[in-house]
Amino acid sequence: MLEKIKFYQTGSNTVGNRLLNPSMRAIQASVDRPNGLTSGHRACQGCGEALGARYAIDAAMRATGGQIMVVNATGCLEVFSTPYPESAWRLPWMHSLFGNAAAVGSGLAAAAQIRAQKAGETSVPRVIAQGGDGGTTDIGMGCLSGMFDRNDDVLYICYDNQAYMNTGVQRSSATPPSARTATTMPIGEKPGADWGKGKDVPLIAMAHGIPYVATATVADLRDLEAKVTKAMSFHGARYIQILVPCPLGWGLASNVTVTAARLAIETGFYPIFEAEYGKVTSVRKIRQKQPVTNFLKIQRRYAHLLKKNADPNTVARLQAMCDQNIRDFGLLEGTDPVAVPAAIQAYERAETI
Amino acid sequence: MSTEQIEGSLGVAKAVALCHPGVVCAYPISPQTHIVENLGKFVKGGALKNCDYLNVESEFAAISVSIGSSAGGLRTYTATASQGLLFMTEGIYNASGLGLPIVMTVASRAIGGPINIWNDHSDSLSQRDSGWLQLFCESNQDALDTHIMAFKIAETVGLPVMVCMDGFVLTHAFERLELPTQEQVDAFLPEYEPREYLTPKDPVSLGSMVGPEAFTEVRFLQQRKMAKAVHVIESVTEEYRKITGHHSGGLLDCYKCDDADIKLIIMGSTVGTAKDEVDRMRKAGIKVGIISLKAFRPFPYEALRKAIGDTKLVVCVERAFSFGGRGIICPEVKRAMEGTSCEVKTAIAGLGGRAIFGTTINGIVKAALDGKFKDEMTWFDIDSRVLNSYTKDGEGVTFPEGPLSDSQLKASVN
Amino acid sequence: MLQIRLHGRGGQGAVTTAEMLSLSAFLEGHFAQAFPSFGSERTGAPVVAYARIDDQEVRTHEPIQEPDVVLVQDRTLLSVVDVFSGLSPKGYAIINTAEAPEQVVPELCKKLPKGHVLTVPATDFAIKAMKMNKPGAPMLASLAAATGVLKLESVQKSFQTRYPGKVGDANAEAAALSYNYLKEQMKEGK
Amino acid sequence: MLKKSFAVTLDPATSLENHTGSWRTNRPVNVFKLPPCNKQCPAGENIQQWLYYAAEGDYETAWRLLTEENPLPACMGRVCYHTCEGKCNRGFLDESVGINSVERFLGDYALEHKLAFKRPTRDTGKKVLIIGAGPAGLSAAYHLRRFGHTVHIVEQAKEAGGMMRYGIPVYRLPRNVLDAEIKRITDMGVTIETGRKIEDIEGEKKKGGYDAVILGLGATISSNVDIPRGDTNHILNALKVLGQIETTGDIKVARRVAVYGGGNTAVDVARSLRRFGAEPIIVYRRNRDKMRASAEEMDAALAEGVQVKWLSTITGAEKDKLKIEKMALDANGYPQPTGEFEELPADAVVLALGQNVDTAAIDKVQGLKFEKDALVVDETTLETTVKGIFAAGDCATRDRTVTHAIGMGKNAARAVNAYLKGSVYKKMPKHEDAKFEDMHPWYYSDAPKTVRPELEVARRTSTFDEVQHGLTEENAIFEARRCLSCGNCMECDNCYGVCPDNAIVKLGPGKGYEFNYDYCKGCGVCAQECPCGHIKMVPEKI
Repeated sequence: MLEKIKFYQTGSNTVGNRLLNPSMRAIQASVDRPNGLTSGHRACQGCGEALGARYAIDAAMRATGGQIMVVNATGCLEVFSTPYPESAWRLPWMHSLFGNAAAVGSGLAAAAQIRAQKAGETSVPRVIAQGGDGGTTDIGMGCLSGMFDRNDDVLYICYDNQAYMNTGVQRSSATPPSARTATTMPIGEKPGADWGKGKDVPLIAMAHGIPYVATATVADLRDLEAKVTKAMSFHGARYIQILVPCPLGWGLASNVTVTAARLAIETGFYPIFEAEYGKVTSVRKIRQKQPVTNFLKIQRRYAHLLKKNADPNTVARLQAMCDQNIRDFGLLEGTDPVAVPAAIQAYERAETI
Repeated sequence: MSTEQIEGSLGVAKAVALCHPGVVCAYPISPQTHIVENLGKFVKGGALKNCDYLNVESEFAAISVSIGSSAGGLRTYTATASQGLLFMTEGIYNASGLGLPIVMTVASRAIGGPINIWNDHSDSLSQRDSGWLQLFCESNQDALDTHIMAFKIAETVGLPVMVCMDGFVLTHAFERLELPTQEQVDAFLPEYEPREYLTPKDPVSLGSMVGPEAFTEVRFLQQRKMAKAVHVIESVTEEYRKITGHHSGGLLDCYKCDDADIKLIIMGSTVGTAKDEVDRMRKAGIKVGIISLKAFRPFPYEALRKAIGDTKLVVCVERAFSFGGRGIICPEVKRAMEGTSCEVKTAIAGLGGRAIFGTTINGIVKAALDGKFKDEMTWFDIDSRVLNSYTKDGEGVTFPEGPLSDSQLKASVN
Repeated sequence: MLQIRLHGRGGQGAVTTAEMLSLSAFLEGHFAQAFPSFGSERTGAPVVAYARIDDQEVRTHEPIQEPDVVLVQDRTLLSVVDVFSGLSPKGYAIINTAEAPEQVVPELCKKLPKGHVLTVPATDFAIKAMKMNKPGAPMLASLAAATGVLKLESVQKSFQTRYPGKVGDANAEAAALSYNYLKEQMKEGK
Repeated sequence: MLKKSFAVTLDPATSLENHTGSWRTNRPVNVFKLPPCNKQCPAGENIQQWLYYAAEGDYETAWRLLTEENPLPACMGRVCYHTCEGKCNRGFLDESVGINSVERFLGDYALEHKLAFKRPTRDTGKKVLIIGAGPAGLSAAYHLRRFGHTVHIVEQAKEAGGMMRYGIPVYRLPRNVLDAEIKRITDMGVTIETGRKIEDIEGEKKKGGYDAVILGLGATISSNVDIPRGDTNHILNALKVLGQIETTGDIKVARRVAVYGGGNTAVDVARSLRRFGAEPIIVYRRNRDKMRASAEEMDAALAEGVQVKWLSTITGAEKDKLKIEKMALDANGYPQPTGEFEELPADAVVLALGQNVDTAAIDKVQGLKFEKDALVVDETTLETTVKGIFAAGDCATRDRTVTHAIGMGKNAARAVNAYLKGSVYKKMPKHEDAKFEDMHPWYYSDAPKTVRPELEVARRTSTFDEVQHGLTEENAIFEARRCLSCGNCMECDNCYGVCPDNAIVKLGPGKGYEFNYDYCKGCGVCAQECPCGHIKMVPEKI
């Protein structure tokens, strides 16, 4: 994926690294980066989604010479970027509904193709459909699956912040177990989101056999940019799911958005990998393995797990979930992913019934 | 101009193909399927060039793909009916809000439950307030021509158009149809020039969130487009008629209205059946006329008022109604006739595929002339035996043989 | 205006028969209309289709309650459906069977003018010509033979237009068999 | 042009009208922190800054920045005990940066490429006399010359260099290196007069018309201790031994030599004698932990076969053996006699117990205070108790290392410069410390394992044995790139990249970044993700 870089102080872990040759620096390091999502948007302080969206869109714009059009599902990103009379987007962008971004993307991609065909143009603008986890894994699932089924030339990006943040932090099918949301309060015998529930949309996407599926986070910019760039080298349906921590929904200090995402990687909580035509092709290895508690303790949505009287088994269960990811995806150096990684909480389902 | 004996659906498909849409996208639902099947065949077989046909997974996706392709600057067509239309609803409102000139056939059909695949107008009229133009067709020739006009109207006004044709009754009927030539259509309908569309050449953000500070104004401007549409429908119809010689489209169409003592207001395929009956009644000396209401949205208040003139009795034959309310067309007609002494009534008939016969029309007219329309709304062609089989045992309520008036209905619950 | 009602079973092509009927009439310069009784019936279930022929535009879209002609594509329907309901006293009935009308529908034979109830082994002709139980073309041909509202050539051409090639030709052949059969029967005054 | 619909369609990037900076309650600011290496360096080198350029391969700029503070990098790269490395924050991650080896590389690079110091653009006409051409004197001379003053050094020894020449063995500092670096100073116009000892400091000042004097006399007299002894056993002092090696290039003491003392000089002597075939054994009162000598030097000595007798004092010496009393450390770590004795076979003893200042000339100056073996000087200005006479190096401190001397020489020069302008030298206030806790070490890459052992070797060779080569360029740049840039920007673009509001402006190479407070919402992600701890969030004023 990335060229192995000789020791350069921070290697490719930082955005720029002046010691690297400019072509090896992140797109975000460039003074003339596209800034597809520009300043003045109304995202919360430290918004991971705003960051993830700019990273991804800029990378796609760079990969296509600016020939990108975006369809945005309803959600935070849409609301904070385009409240009348100001838009924060610098590229052709549209919003239709909550659950139809993938289908609108299909239509837009068809339009771009036919228009170019009619005009005799060889360059066809490419389409990105994007939304949050609610708009993707729940209400948008039908349209998403349909777009995958038809293998339409759309890159779908899910900015996964693991709950419905726009409406006030309610549970989605991407909400991890035990997490506090407004609809899974940390009360009662089983506080937080239920175990044995949830959807593993990257694996679902892979099961469609589409050309490219990847996960990424805002904590590894170079990896994210490489994946978006790679995605744009394919035609057909593609899916990238980017973990974008939400200070509001996760109960994070506004400054630790990126740190939280990094801990999600380093604990194995969020496996980062890519797959082509339904098969895992590469895995981003953990650099400095950490216990899941390091990830949990900076988030108020998990505060109930770390209180004095909390059930220690729950943290152990979360650790087991991470360990499962680490094993199945081969997240440690020197290990390989299994052929078919288990979907998130697959083992829990057997136990909760 | 070619004349063919073909199914209405095929006629519409050929008409749509003559308009050269860039994207056709639909999800199977009866009775709309034959239209898009034929279009799919045209695309696949190469007869319809520069067009993408997308098989989608739901009506929601169908309208969404259409929104995308229309926003992408292509002439876009889709079709649906009944539950499918309802499944689209969110996208229906969105498409009009975005001002996308999509043309969609609604092969009108009842809405379940109970599930019912047959024709009435409850699906299309449920979208009355969706911001789409709604044009009703009385025959397959009308439907064919209206689709061609619909693209021009939609693109001129900047709003989407629903072409409502009665499911099965029209879509599945084989009739003699005159198709305009490609040259005629090309002369009438130029290559689509989108008012605004998504392109990297001129990037805009389409579909912003508009708050209280401007939402009313957005709506006012949308309503203004509707007002403009009244004129556009008229002028486009005139132009189309001039080119083809067909007598289709328009805001409304009058049949033997000049000296009528009573006028029926009817939408859709019932108009043809009623025309035959009117001829028979006229022979019997009953002076009855028909106003075929073509445009339901925008509602042609002025044209209708003129068409009714000083007729004192008007009955709307309605194939849908508003639960807990009354007819849907009737109140609009009353608005048109406000300040006059014209009586406007509703006759409910033809729900869920119950056939409207000439005799049904005859019965309505006679009942009206006999002063039997005491209430605003009366249920015609209702089978009291079926009702009583349920209410008699359960509640001890029996209904006399139909028609049944609104007050009879109300009395039955006292 | 001539109103024709067709009875058949799902899969036997009753709707197509009605369509071809209208097409045949169209080819002869008439205005015609054909439409099915819209149901959700599946293969084997009784189905009804309608056709109208006129010399001016057919405007009505009501189902046909008082047909001038009833075509019964499957005689087994006789015991299940009131196929002759509303049939005009001067109307025609054509039934797909090898048996004589008096044996099949003796009551009807009494009601209608002589020679207005006809039977034709349409299925046999269809199977002979096409190896398929699609009795539409022979039925329409028998209508043509019996009433003269259509020409055999129009019936043949309608099928050949709709199904260019072998299938159309086979239908045309079955139509001819039926037409000639009935003409022969009528000559014999049976 | 598109016919845009009202409100539903918006023009691109119109959000720039919306100044979200008004949301901010905390603002990010750049802080410039004092890295621990810089803080530790007795010569006051801006280590981090020259490593920054060395990491880019811009060795000349790195060398020029280095020599802003220290004119003798090739020497220092060899003889400095680099306590900076002990404070290096990278030590918390893996191992500290090999600062000293890079310094040597830069020094050698400059020699190889014949880089010269810039001569002053103008002469002030002021004259300064420096007594002693050791590291303090040379450093002071260099800095004064840079200020444009006329500098004359008088050195009592035959050649300039002081302890660098007469105290440090040649295997640690080849004389051609020393000569070359001294010559570079004289090339600036500094004059050095050798082989003359000044007895009358004030007279010399007056006679020569000097506006100021800096005393860089050094500590040239070995400390002595009275050891009861028989006639035949050799008892020598360390400076004599090292001096003889320097002047004659040879020495013959004995086979079995006890070197008495625990400082760097003891180790130098032992290692030097080892090179002449002797079997030296260091005798020291305390243990290894308490030893003042550099650990690396000691390791090298042990590796070379030097032996050590810990917790021992020499109480008597006979022809071929020494009487040793065993010591024990008390609660405060001081050695206490135990009354237990043993014998140690030895043919000679070299005393390496420290050096004292030669006070002959000092005593003659009225009012020149001398206490505890050092001139009394103002802590900041290094001015002695006599106006216009300043002091630097071993004669004015108990912290007697070359590096320290160079730092003092620089300070004295600055103070003299101020004095010559009629003002008083004040030290610049220091930045706050760059602490490891304020940094984000995750971002720093691990050194690839393939290179690491090579580096280890390189690091050792740089400070040990001159027979071995110095750092290769590859290793030097590698080492420089290990610098974490504690507390100061290294232009990694992290802040620029991670800002969710694009509120950071990248100014271009070498220019750093600027906060765009019009849009900055004050989330603090930039501060959190700055690897160096260069950004701080401060509350907005209400």
